Amino acid sequence: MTYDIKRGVSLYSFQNDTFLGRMNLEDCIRTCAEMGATGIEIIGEQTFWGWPEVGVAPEKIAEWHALMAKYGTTPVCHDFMLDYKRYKGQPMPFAEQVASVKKDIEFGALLGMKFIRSLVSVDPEVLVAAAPFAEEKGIKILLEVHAPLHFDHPWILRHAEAYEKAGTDALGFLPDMGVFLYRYPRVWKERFIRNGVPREAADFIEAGFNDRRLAEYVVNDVMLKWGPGPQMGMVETLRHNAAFSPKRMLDFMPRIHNIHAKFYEMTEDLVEFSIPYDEVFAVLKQGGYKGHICSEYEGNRWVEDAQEVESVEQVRRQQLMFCNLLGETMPQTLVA
Amino acid sequence: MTYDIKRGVSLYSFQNDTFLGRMNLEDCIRTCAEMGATGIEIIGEQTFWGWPEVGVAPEKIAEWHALMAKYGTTPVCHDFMLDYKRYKGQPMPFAEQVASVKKDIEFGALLGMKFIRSLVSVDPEVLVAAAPFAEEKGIKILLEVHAPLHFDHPWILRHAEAYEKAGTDALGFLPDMGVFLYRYPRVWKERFIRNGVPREAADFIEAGFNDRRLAEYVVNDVMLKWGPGPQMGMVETLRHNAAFSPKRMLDFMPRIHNIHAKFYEMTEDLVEFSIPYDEVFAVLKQGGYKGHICSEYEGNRWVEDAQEVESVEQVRRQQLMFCNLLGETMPQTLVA
Amino acid sequence: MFDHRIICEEGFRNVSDAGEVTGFEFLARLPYYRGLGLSMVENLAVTVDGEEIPREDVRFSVRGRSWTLDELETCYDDRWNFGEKATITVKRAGGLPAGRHKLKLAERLRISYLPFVPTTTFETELELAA
Amino acid sequence: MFDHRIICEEGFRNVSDAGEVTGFEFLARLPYYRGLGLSMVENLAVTVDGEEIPREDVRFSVRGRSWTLDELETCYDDRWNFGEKATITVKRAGGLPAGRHKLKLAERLRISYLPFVPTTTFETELELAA
Ligand SMILES: [Mn+2]
Ligand SMILES: [Mn+2]
Repeated sequence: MTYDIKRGVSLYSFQNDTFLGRMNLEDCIRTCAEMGATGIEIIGEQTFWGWPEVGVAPEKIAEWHALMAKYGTTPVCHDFMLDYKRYKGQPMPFAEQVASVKKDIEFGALLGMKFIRSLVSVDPEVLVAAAPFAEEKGIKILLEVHAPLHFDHPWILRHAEAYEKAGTDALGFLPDMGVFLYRYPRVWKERFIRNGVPREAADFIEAGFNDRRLAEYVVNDVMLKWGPGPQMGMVETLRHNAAFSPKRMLDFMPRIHNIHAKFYEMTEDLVEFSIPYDEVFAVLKQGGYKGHICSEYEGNRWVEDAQEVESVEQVRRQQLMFCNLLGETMPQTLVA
Repeated sequence: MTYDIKRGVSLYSFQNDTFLGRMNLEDCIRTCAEMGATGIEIIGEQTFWGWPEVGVAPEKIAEWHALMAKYGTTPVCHDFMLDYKRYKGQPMPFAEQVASVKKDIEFGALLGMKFIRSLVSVDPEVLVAAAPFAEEKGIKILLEVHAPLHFDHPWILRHAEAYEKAGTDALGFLPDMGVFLYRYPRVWKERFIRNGVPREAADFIEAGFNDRRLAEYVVNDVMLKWGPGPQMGMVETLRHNAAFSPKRMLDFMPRIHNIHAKFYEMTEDLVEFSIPYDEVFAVLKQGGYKGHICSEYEGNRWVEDAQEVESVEQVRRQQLMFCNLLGETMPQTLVA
Repeated sequence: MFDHRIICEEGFRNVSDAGEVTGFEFLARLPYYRGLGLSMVENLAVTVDGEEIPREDVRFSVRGRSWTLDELETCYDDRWNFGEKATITVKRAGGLPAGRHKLKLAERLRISYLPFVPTTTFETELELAA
Repeated sequence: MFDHRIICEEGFRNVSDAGEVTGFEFLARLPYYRGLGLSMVENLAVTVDGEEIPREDVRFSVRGRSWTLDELETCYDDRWNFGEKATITVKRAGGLPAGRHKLKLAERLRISYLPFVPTTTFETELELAA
């Protein structure tokens, strides 16, 4: 099948630099443009102060569009949150949840986005109810398939069934590549060791994960061999991460429109230490994927206690890997 | 595709009656034969005292074969256990695990079985090492795919990869239908209520399961609304059971040779309250399944505190359902 | 499973040695759909009328063979079969007085495919046989 | 995440009202990759030099607006933005003496997609500004 995989970046990747005031919005967008990663994804409330409770000034929206024009970048996706626990002790009413999603649809449309990302915990009925408004605005709502869930998970199947039953193209999926974690991330292991996990325990947990053993067996073994302590926090990660199969995306491909290229560590050899992106790209090509794959660097929180976080370099390496996997020529600035 | 689905019963179904001395081996086999469920599966150490530590006398093996001949039944599968925790505080060495599996292969062959069932926690390397001996004996070792695992689970994929790499037909799968649990079993709910769970909590947990919500959300909600108590035991079941999709068996069909028709409650309308056997049979037919589907009644442990366990009637109802799904004529005794 | 059938109604009586009452015994079964090798029976904690019996005072017997609980842990040639009624004997000078007694048995079994080692507990009230 | 940047190095000082020292304040940020509506900030537990500050003595301020912690719970029209430095003010007659102090802040945030409500705790030692 024909495919058209475009390179993008979620500005989530630069959270460390923006939190510390080292990069502003223009810095982020320029950095992506220089890598030829022209698709831009944002977490709305990370990029724009005030969203959604206060709102965003028209000048800020104008600034966004001006930056898109200046750097030749394309708005791709606004990741929204739906704070259904806004009220202490009582669930947010259904109608209010739907209204909240509509508000994010409008915001996405205002920014020129094609998609808005829903978190996986949101009820399918809420998205189905918001779908007609999304169609009207030319926006698709994409459910992020995120660890510990995966494409074969009953909750995801329930969403898929609801989207089919609704008969709308306005609902789809956004797979986060973290669900295809085939090797325990080195930066996680080292962080846990710095947090006090004995190296033998860390080795044991890593081996258990890499062998794909059921989490509960490893949890029990660690408790027996080392008892309570920071190693329980490390082994707990096995309950929430696993090596699911990228080919499972095939059945869902017609409704997949954006991808989070989650990553923890790009090595100097241009491979992600834990996630098999060569296999991911093979599946995307096989399935005829047409859309962006957006870098989503998440190693930052794992190394920040021990070194300077090099988000831009890490994203650059992933983009280089993408160029290799796509047979694209690398922009000169990217190779440098 | 052509298919050939044969009806059988795992004698595990009659555990309550055999434990209480109400049915002996001949009673069990005759009961199955009368239902036209001629394939017989056993848990070796349930049916034969002494296995494996003491051994089984030749007279007992002879009795088994005599009963098969008398009732026209067929040995299908010996479910073995591999007690790799036989030694306190130390793991059983790899070579000893392999030797143990070989012992069960020999036992299965002695009984005329075509298959032996391995539990899902067993290492693929152990089964791969035992495979040549299994080939020699004309036995296939089948890994039971059992909740909380499912066909897309990394551990199952690891087994599948190991079997392909080994290039042997002696290794395969035995899916337990409990992985396709689409509705919270009524007999579980009523038992938990009898054990002290408030009905409102039980309703809430049932609804959470039926909505396919992620277990941790429901666990947290139950803790917040009702606090510690027997409801935590009920909600805990959501961590180990889910509604996975029967169609996932298709990719594995060439290595599926036996099926556990796990069930908790056959209603008078001849449906299993929780597991969609019509969908299961559709998938088996689509995939060209050739082998037995063996009743595995497990509602017994959920009702035994409140009523007489009616294992035979429950199995009879499931066999009637199988006849309907297969367009088979029901034996007169079955219809009675 | 089989919760109300683990401690058997029959077989609860005092035991004697050379005319001297040395303890009491009762019959018990596994709460499990299969048998288990004896090395994997980690504990059989007996409580009678609220009083916990020391581990070293408990004996387990099947088919004429008898072990202490410690000895069970290294017994690899025998098992407690599915449905089999084992004799649990408690060493206790004078045994128990005639009448009804509360009996509690906690079985701790090391089952290979479970990540943890479960303990299953049963309670009943029985009349001591004459 | 951002653990060693949650309690800011600058802005730790006493505060006065009409020439009277009424408390102290410091700057803090969210340990999170996005902002959060104020109604979802369930607690900001302050401990100074090992002494826990009563909840009612804590004030939260951003961009000139100020709330008690109880008032935060029903504030639906403002938020603590990503990276935004909020002013945490503690009412305390006389404030703190000059010199270094241990500061601890435990942020309890109700985040919709998490099944539970996490508390994240930060500690640092700071010099009180003159
Ligand atoms: Mn993501
Ligand atoms: Mn089974």
